[in-house]
Amino acid sequence: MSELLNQGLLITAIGMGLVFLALLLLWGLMAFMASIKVKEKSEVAEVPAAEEAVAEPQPEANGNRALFVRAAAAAVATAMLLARRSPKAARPAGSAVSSWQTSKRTSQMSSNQSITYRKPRGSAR
Amino acid sequence: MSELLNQGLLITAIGMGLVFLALLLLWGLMAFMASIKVKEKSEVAEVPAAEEAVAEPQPEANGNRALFVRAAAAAVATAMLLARRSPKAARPAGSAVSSWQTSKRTSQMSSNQSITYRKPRGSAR
Amino acid sequence: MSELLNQGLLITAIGMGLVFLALLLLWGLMAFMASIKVKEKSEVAEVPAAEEAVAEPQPEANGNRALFVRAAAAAVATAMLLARRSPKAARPAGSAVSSWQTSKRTSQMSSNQSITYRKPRGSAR
Amino acid sequence: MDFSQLFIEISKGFSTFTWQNGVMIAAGLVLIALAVLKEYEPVLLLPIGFGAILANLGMTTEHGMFKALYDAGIVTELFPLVIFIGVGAMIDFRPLLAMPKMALLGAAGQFGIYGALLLAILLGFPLNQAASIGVIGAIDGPTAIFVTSKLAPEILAPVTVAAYSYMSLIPVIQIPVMKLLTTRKERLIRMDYAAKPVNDGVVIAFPIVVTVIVSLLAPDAAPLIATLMLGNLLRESGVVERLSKTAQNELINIATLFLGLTIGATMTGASFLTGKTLLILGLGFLAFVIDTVAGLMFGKLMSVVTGGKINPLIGACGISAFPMAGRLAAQVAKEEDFDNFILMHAMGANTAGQLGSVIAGGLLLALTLGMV
Amino acid sequence: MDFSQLFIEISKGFSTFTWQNGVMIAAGLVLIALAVLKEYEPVLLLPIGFGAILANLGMTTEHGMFKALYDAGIVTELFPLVIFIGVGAMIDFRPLLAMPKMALLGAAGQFGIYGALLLAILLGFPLNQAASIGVIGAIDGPTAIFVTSKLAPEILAPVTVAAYSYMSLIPVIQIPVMKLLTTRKERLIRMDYAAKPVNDGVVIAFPIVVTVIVSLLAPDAAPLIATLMLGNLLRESGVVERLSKTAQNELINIATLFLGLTIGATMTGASFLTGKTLLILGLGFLAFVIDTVAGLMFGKLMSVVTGGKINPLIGACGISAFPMAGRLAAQVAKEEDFDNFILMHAMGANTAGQLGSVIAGGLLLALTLGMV
Amino acid sequence: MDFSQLFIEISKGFSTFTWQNGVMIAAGLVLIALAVLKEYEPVLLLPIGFGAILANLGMTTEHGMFKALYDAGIVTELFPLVIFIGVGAMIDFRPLLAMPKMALLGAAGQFGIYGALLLAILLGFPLNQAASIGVIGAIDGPTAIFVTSKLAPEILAPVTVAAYSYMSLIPVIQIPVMKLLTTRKERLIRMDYAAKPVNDGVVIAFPIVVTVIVSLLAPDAAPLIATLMLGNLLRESGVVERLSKTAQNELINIATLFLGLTIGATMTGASFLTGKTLLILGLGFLAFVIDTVAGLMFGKLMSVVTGGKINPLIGACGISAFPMAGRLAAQVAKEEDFDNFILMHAMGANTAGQLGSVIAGGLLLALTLGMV
Ligand code: NA
Ligand code: NA
Ligand code: NA
Repeated sequence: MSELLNQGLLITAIGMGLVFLALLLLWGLMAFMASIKVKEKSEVAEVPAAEEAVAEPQPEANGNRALFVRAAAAAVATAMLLARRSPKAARPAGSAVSSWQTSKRTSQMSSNQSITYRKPRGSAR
Repeated sequence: MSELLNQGLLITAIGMGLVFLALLLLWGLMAFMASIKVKEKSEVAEVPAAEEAVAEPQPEANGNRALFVRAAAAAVATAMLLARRSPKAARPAGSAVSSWQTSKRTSQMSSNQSITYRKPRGSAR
Repeated sequence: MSELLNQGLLITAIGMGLVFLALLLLWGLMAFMASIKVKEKSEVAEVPAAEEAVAEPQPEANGNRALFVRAAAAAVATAMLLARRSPKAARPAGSAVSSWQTSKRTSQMSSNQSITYRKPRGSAR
Repeated sequence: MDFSQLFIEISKGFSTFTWQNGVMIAAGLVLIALAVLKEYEPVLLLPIGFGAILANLGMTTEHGMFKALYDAGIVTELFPLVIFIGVGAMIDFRPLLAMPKMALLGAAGQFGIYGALLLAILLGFPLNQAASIGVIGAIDGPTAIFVTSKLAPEILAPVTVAAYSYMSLIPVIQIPVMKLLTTRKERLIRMDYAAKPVNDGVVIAFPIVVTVIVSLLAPDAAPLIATLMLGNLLRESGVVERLSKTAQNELINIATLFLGLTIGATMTGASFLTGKTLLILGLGFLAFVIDTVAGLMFGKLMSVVTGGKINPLIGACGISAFPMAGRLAAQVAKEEDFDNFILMHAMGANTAGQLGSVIAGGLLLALTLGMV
Repeated sequence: MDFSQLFIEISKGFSTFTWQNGVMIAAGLVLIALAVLKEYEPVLLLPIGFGAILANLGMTTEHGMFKALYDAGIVTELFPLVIFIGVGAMIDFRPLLAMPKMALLGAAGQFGIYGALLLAILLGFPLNQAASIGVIGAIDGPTAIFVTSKLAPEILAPVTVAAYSYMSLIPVIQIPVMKLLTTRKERLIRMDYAAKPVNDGVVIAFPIVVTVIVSLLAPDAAPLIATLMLGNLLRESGVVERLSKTAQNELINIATLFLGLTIGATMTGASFLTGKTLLILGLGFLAFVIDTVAGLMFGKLMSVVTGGKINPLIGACGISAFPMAGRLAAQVAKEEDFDNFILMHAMGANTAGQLGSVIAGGLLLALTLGMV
Repeated sequence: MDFSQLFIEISKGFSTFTWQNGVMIAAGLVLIALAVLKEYEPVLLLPIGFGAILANLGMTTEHGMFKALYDAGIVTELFPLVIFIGVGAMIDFRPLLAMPKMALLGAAGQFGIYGALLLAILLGFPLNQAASIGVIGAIDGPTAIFVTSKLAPEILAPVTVAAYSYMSLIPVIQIPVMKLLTTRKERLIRMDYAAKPVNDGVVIAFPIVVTVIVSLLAPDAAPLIATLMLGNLLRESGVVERLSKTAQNELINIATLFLGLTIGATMTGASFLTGKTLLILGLGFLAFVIDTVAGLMFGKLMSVVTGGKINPLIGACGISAFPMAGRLAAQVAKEEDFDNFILMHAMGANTAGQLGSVIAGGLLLALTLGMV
């Protein structure tokens, strides 16, 4: 028993020591990696454009035809946006954790869906 | 042969007897279970709301802007409904058997798609 | 070595000979099969109808209600078309090779997406 | 260098080809034609037909890809059971729960099993094979495969082919029998559907309770009923939508494709083209007919007992063949009277037939194992 | 004809049923109820519960379908590892990369492993079993299964059940401990989130670098960290969207369903209902508590060291249990002050906990193998 | 307690690491970089590269997860064959059926196989290995894996890596050769596309007929051609949409991911870093070049014979490498003359090349087995 307990204590000491060591190493590594400068990319331009198309409708539409065209455009843009979003809607719960940059603003909105004693359906693990 | 036939008749007697017994048991069980009272739930409220949005457009729209807003709303609502329905559309044939409560009304509608010598494509088994 | 080389040359001669023979056979077979007359089918009627619904809107719409109805119709038709297309959008790259009949017209359009040193994401093999 | 050896190697495709292979390839083409032109159960007939062609071009279950699939999915029973998970996730037991007396029809539709078994014994088949031939009368693919692979794997190919082929021909087989055995007056009987909503909790509890009861009554049916009910639980629980969808789509598709191919690949000319196979196909056909006749007769009996409140046509749905048999009975009733809507009752009887088939298959397995 | 033989065969479902089977079926029903009614980790608890019911109706892992699944997925380690590919494809390491110091919390949350190990030794468990009990404190299903199936497969069932059950009860376990060990003032601490965008190249390189480093440091953890990071690489590389989606959906769903069923099927009454199992469940609970306490204490330490810039609540996320623990800490902070948004920091600590758990599990495996 | 034993166990990650492992990890990184940065065949290069890294961190195909995958998917041939089902479901043979003479180009593109084989013999490789090296010239992953795993599994890793790496580098390899061997005048040749619609029945019958003919001519190619044509039949039959979709998505994705990882995991430093591997990589490169040259030359021949009605560029598509080679030739023609649209002809030749590669691979296998 005491032999076994000694072994246990040894494993504990070495095990926890190495875990802290490994994560310290990861800290250093990540600090180094994160210090690498971010290159700006401009790939995000397309979707906002489509959203503008939805938001666009101004009241001062002069004439029926113009009005109609706008309505159709808005409808199509909306449908396309939805079509584009639908695959993401199928994405599982765990992956929703990505748009961090919105931080505080999200805070207000997400407060509706309380999560304390409940997690979203079907999250797998 | 006659020994074998006797065995076969015995299997038949016992086999059919037990099958009837088992399904009688299930009958009793289901009768008991089905007698349990149904609790009403109000989860179904959301979709009809969206459908209302589609059905809403009234002719007495006063003014272009209001008209436009309605058109856009209807379009978006429709698109959302479709988006919501599309996963169900992907659902296989066998599972379409659930909205029983519509009974007679469905009868008229489903009569178009004759099924006698043909079953829907891709039903698996 | 020279024994092995002889074997290699023999394999080469027989192998290439049989490959050409097999593909000549396939040529003949395909030429025969392709000569079978095409029966006309009229299954393709539905989609163009929906597309017409989209293209329909004429400027001389008389009255707000008619206008609205048209806008809604167009929106719904568009959304339905998109919904119908969305599964095809999910189809992998390799299968895009089918609408050959559009030939030259496609040529102009597809020229934007240069493919020389790059293939579409996620094509599997 | 050995030219003759080389020539043998190159020409082995032709030299090992027999007329039996040719016949079986033709049979495979017929199955594919039924699948493509008639759309009879294409997801199964097409892979079976293609597998049969391949088996007779040398790709048997004795080596290579099909041996791997046979060992992985048939020997382990995984293919039929995984298919059952998917089927269970597609079944709605609410119509049956709303009309529990339909359960009896699910028992009546199993007489064909024993009719075929007895006939097979009379024709000289040993008991294990006779029982396997009988299970064609369960009119349920996974049940037939499961039972036959345990009792008489040597006739797995003809039994499975009979089961799936006749299942795909259900309309051709059942409609004449229906019209022959029922009067127009009987077919016109309307049935009330007391739109009694079923408690959601009951719908969730049902698959669990059925699993426990059936597994105790017929332990040999446990894997079949367990997988069927597991699928149904995934569906009805409402909390594991992603598992339910996977069971209804990817899992069942993959298992169906590979099952069909592998079953087809067991149909080599040498083993399949025997008088025995013809007898099995014939007995299987009789099993289907007996099932339908017994179901209809029981339907007529219930009609009489209830004072004409039951349309005997729904008796024909008790044979299983879910969901085709249910739709078919409703269609025949509608042809007689456009406003006669008995689909719900028919599906209730049909799901009962599904349960009855699994139970009967398990009991048959137990009884036969207890005899031999 | 031997009637008694026949009777034995037919009634074997009842004759072999023991009270232990009854108790385990009840336990299975409890797991299913937790899954359906409380929605605690339903994708796992429901299959485990159903598997437990089946095991006690005769469908054990010793024959048939569950033996096939056990051999194919547990013995080969494929089920937990495939699940890890999917989990990896769902993890976003950006919050951790933006706040690297959170990594330390992922180490602090592993004390429960060794606490439980030492207690298990004191209670008389041999070293290999004690280590397997300790790994419940990794609070990560695949890690627990991987380590236990190598060290002490004989207690795989209780260890896995403890790991997943307590993981599903995380809110019930952690919230009281959080409120007990932190002051209201501490819970009100706000944290700045320097919205430092992380280079895309770094995000892609991260999983590869972590794989190499961790595999060198703890080679026994290599399969776990490799699959987790493979999934993450599929996700972040951006060029294999179809593989990433398959990993997050079909692959993980199939593996999860079969893993749950198979683990459940190991829970036979005879093997599960022992005093040992109760001890394991109790020690597992303690492991969870010790993890949380240690994490919170380390969070308080970091709070002091940084002069109050760290909210100690995020210490509780270092235990792993991704992503529930992270959401929970954020929720508790928000309950105290509606405007206190610490979710990003919590998820950073939570992903660090995930890494820490895998590393700790691998080291535990190596150390135990080096001892025995 | 044995500290030294413990230290050995903990530090084994470093102590067993060799410089060869380092080199191979670097090679794996290069493959991943090609996949991520250049998007060269990322669905294969990324898993292969990651597998190579893992193999050199201890996760070889000799134990654990990768042994399980190797046994389940490579030894049984299931991975390449399942991939072929998916590829077949993505192929449209209509362009080829509309222009049957393109079939010949699919034969001409196979000369590289025999060129590489003869060179390998001259360099001292035994016949089975020389044939396996030759099959790199089939320029088709599943064919290369299938043939090599039967003839010379000991060089499966370099052969597969060569096949997939060069396939991903097709543009880099082919464009210079195309420009070198064709004149601008030749590249400007326009081809009429007689928009002859192909009968749907023919399109459905085609895969079946090809399966039968090729299986008789080259029985060793049967599994390859059968799975490719099965996928095509699923696609064209129109009645099994759900099977076709599953083949094109989940099935091929899962098989591709696991195939790539497993092939990568065979690339251990000790076995891969040999002079032989360098020779194999070099011979494989030559095979690609010879294929392209032979294809172009045959294209020029056809151009002359038809009186300038054939653009020789499409000869380069006969090498297989479906569908990249087809797109590439069309692109080169378009670069010369923006209005020159030869994509349909190129894809016709490319699908013929796919057929030719499978047939040539099967014949090579048969001939080599007949010799040794
Ligand atoms: Na039946
Ligand atoms: Na942990
Ligand atoms: Na080739």
